[in-house]
Amino acid sequence: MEQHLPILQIIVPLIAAPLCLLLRQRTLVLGFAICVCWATFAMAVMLLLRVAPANGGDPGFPMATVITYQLGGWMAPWGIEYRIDILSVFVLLIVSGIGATVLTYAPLSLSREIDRDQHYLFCAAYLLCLTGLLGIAITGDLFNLFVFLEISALSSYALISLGANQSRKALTAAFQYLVMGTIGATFILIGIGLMYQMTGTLNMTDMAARLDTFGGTRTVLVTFAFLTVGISLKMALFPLHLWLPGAYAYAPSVATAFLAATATKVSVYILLRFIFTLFKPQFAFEMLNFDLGLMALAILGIFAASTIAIFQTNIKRMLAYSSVAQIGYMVLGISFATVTGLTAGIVHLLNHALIKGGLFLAMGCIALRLGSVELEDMRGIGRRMPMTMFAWVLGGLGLVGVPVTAGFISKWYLISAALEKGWWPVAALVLLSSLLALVYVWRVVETAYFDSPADPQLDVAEAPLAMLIPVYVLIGASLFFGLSTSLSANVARYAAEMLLGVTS
Amino acid sequence: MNTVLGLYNYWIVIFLMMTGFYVVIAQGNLVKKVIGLNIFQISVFLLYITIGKVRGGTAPILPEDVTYSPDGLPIPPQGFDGWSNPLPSVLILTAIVVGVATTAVALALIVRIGEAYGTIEEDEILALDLEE
Amino acid sequence: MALMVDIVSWICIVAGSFFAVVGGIGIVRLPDFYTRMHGGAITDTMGAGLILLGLMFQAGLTLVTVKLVMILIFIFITSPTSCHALASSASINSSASINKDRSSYSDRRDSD
Amino acid sequence: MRSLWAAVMLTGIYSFLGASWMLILDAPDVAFTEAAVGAGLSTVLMLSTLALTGTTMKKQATSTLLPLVVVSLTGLALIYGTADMPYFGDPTAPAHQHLMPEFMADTVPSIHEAAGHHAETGVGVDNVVTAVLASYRGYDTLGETVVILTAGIGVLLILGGEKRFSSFFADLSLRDVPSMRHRAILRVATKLLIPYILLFALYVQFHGDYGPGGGFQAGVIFAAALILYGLVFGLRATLKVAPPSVVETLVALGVLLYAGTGVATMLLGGNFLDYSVLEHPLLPGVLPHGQHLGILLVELGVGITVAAVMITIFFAFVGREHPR
Repeated sequence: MEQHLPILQIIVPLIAAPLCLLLRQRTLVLGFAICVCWATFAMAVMLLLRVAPANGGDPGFPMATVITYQLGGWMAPWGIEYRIDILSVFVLLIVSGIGATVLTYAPLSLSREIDRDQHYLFCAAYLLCLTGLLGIAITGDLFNLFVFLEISALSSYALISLGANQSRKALTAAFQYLVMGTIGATFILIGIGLMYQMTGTLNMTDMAARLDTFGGTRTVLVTFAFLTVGISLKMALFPLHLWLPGAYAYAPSVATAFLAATATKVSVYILLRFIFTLFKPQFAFEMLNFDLGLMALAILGIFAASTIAIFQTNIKRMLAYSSVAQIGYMVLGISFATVTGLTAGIVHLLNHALIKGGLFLAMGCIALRLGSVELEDMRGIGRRMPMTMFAWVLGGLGLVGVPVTAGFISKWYLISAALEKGWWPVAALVLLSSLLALVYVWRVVETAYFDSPADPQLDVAEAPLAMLIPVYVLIGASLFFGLSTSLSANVARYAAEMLLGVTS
Repeated sequence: MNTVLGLYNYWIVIFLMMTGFYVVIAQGNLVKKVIGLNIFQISVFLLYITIGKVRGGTAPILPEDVTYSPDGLPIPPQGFDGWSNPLPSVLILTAIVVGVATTAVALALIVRIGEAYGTIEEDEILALDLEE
Repeated sequence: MALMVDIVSWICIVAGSFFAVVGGIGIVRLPDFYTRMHGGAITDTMGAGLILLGLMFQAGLTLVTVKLVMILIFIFITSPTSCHALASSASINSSASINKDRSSYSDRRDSD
Repeated sequence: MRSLWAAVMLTGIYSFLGASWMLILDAPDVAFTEAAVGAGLSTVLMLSTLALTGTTMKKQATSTLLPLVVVSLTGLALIYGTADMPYFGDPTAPAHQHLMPEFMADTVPSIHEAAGHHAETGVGVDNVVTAVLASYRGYDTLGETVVILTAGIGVLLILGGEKRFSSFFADLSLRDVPSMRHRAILRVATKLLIPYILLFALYVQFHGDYGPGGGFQAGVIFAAALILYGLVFGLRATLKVAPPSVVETLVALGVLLYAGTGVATMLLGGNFLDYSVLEHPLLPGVLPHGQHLGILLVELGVGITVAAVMITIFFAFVGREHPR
């Protein structure tokens, strides 16, 4: 069975989703779904062990291991091929790990926010979303990527709309996301069609090879534009981020934590694949000066979104804007097009997923006890829910990038990449933007610890242990990766070297 | 002139696509937006099918008594020079399904929005949201 | 003989197309809902019927003709039924809209 | 255009014309699907939405300049991109030279050959579109089925499932009775038609190997028959024919049949969805084997899921009707 590991990674959650519909009984479905998620994570770990170099930490080891799997038994490029390299497996690990942790946390939060008789449907949609995201990361076929992108997108529209029990704004947010997401997907579809027309294939590796011979410059240029614009819409790159704050602010806590930590990361992964696997960096960066545009957008996005975040009163919305800013950091790392820069971008995928996932889960605890995520309702919460708020503060420090946290590692690589290229203003801007993050994190800390509670009579208890443990798993992991970089940063470095075709 | 004759079909399709795209981003009525998305997507389907057409070709469905040429390719029926490409058809079959799935979810959302806000005009919804 | 069949079939097809166009014009130009339905019905019966008949002559006695006959039968069932459904629901629900149509028709006449 | 009814109907007509165009461009399968889905199902869904939300829109007040600029730029970019394209219908275009010959000649290499094993090559299905859809790119079609499943689950989550029906029944009897008198002709005609629609659905389902058709189109037609029944005979009668819990089970079973076929091929020693390992000793020459059997099974899975999801969505929309 071991040679089937790549496909099992996808079809286990895929088959589990319809099974949820058959089981229907709430506790049964929740337990089943949680088990499936952890099994998925275990498979991702096994895949990592097969792809990662035998001698682990040694950075000099060439990364040659790529697992392929021919679906239907047909050889690529005729059939669909799964192609797992170090970058895919890194994303698989992030998505399945976050997915499993968040769902473990979910039952209590769900009972408060969603009708009980919809829980089995929620689990099915959650598993489908997980399937879609994993399927994107693992496939080597461009159209297959589109199909799984749509699976994850459709299920996330449904998940977000479930916030309607709290606020009707969730419905409009979901609709706006749907319209923008579908425009993005249609742009990608146009891009895929033009790519197929120029190369006659859909397999990404084959496509990249044939682009050299068949690439009519103007058509390929437009194709590149459509693919990047489409995926930028999906990953909420500034200024195409308009759907994100509403969607994350009003979705149920569990859905927000899962989507914020994974969906945009997978989109960044797709962007990496487009730029580096499909088109080769020489085309994107040298011919088009694409890097400068990308860098400008990234820096603008970081500052604009961080500034808007400072003025938010809804903390989930504030964190959503912070997510837009963090996407900026990842894209900034990509735009350097050097090994260090890419390492920064890729390692930030993991670090930000852990930090944001942890923060949104902590917000879910607060929503469970307070019934609100408004800043003014959170006055004095630090003394009433000390464990939850402590986790929040640790996560917030990660966002700022304080040493010892994972956020520091990302920024360290980012700044050294900038200095490597001699672009010290960029490095200075990155440092400056951290101050903005400090401001919005501090606002919450100040309110939570130094203000007196709005209503002293209101009895607010600490969040239950079943929810605190997943919060601390994610926050703890982010601290762990802040201290020990052998797993995160080294894997990211291998991935960066592979994408740039550098063998160290 | 050659260029115009060779590419006019693409241009028509592009015009249709942009009509749909315009309806999506310019219209304030949510149902109209979904209609725009539909037109946009159908036109993209047409783009794919246009790509798949081969001049003088016929649909890639082999007749029962098909014969093969020496290089293994099936010989098209009388009056045709070749076969049109089956792959775009396959991709578009999948894309049509994706499109209708999106439409269904979008319309379901519109129904809920209509119930919650009493309107499906974007600017009125925005005004109601700001009042809160 | 073959020429005769060809001529008859093309006469049918052309006549059918003519009625389809007439029906289309009727839908646009006739004054109110019920008369417009008459235009639609022409397309369905004379238009589609004659075209199908012409195609049958083209196909000769083959499986295709059997299919065309089936299409014809189904059109003869569905077309009157849908017309009936339209007319009855119009007479039940929306007498207002018919009046409105009438008034707009008289407006148009006045302005002509 | 102020009337949304008219806009929806025109969209349906556009979709139908698009389908005709596709037919001319040698894509009968796609045209068939587009006509059934775009012109049929989408229109029905949009009309039922309009019935719930109102049929007129107000005059557009916002500025249209920015959208116009965006759209023009996008369109110009695309037209610029056509400059290096192969001409329309050019048989020497890379798309028709690279993978297509092997698809047409049915000589796509499989891993069995690559491993040196002797194996029957090819799919052996006359409709090459079906061969590519269900076998060469069968995994995409599994994804497509899952998309449909996702849409069904999404609509159930958004509009609420069968629980809504219990409250709905209270005033249902009131609404059904007066309209029945006027529906005598409709009911007779519907009863006459439905068996043929179902027969046609089955034909399309199992004839996909030889001509245009397949599970997706068949599922839509099947659902259309039931929706017609629901429109004419009322929701209560339809719920008796197809109880929502049964339909929901079928939604899951269709996907499971598809994915289960893949798992079966894995257990029999092939890769996921490698139908060539599906051999069995029963009735050789009568029951299909290998690729044929696999395609039959997965198309059936697609058909079941599509029909069940469409019916679920229809129920969800109709069950939502305002009691005004």
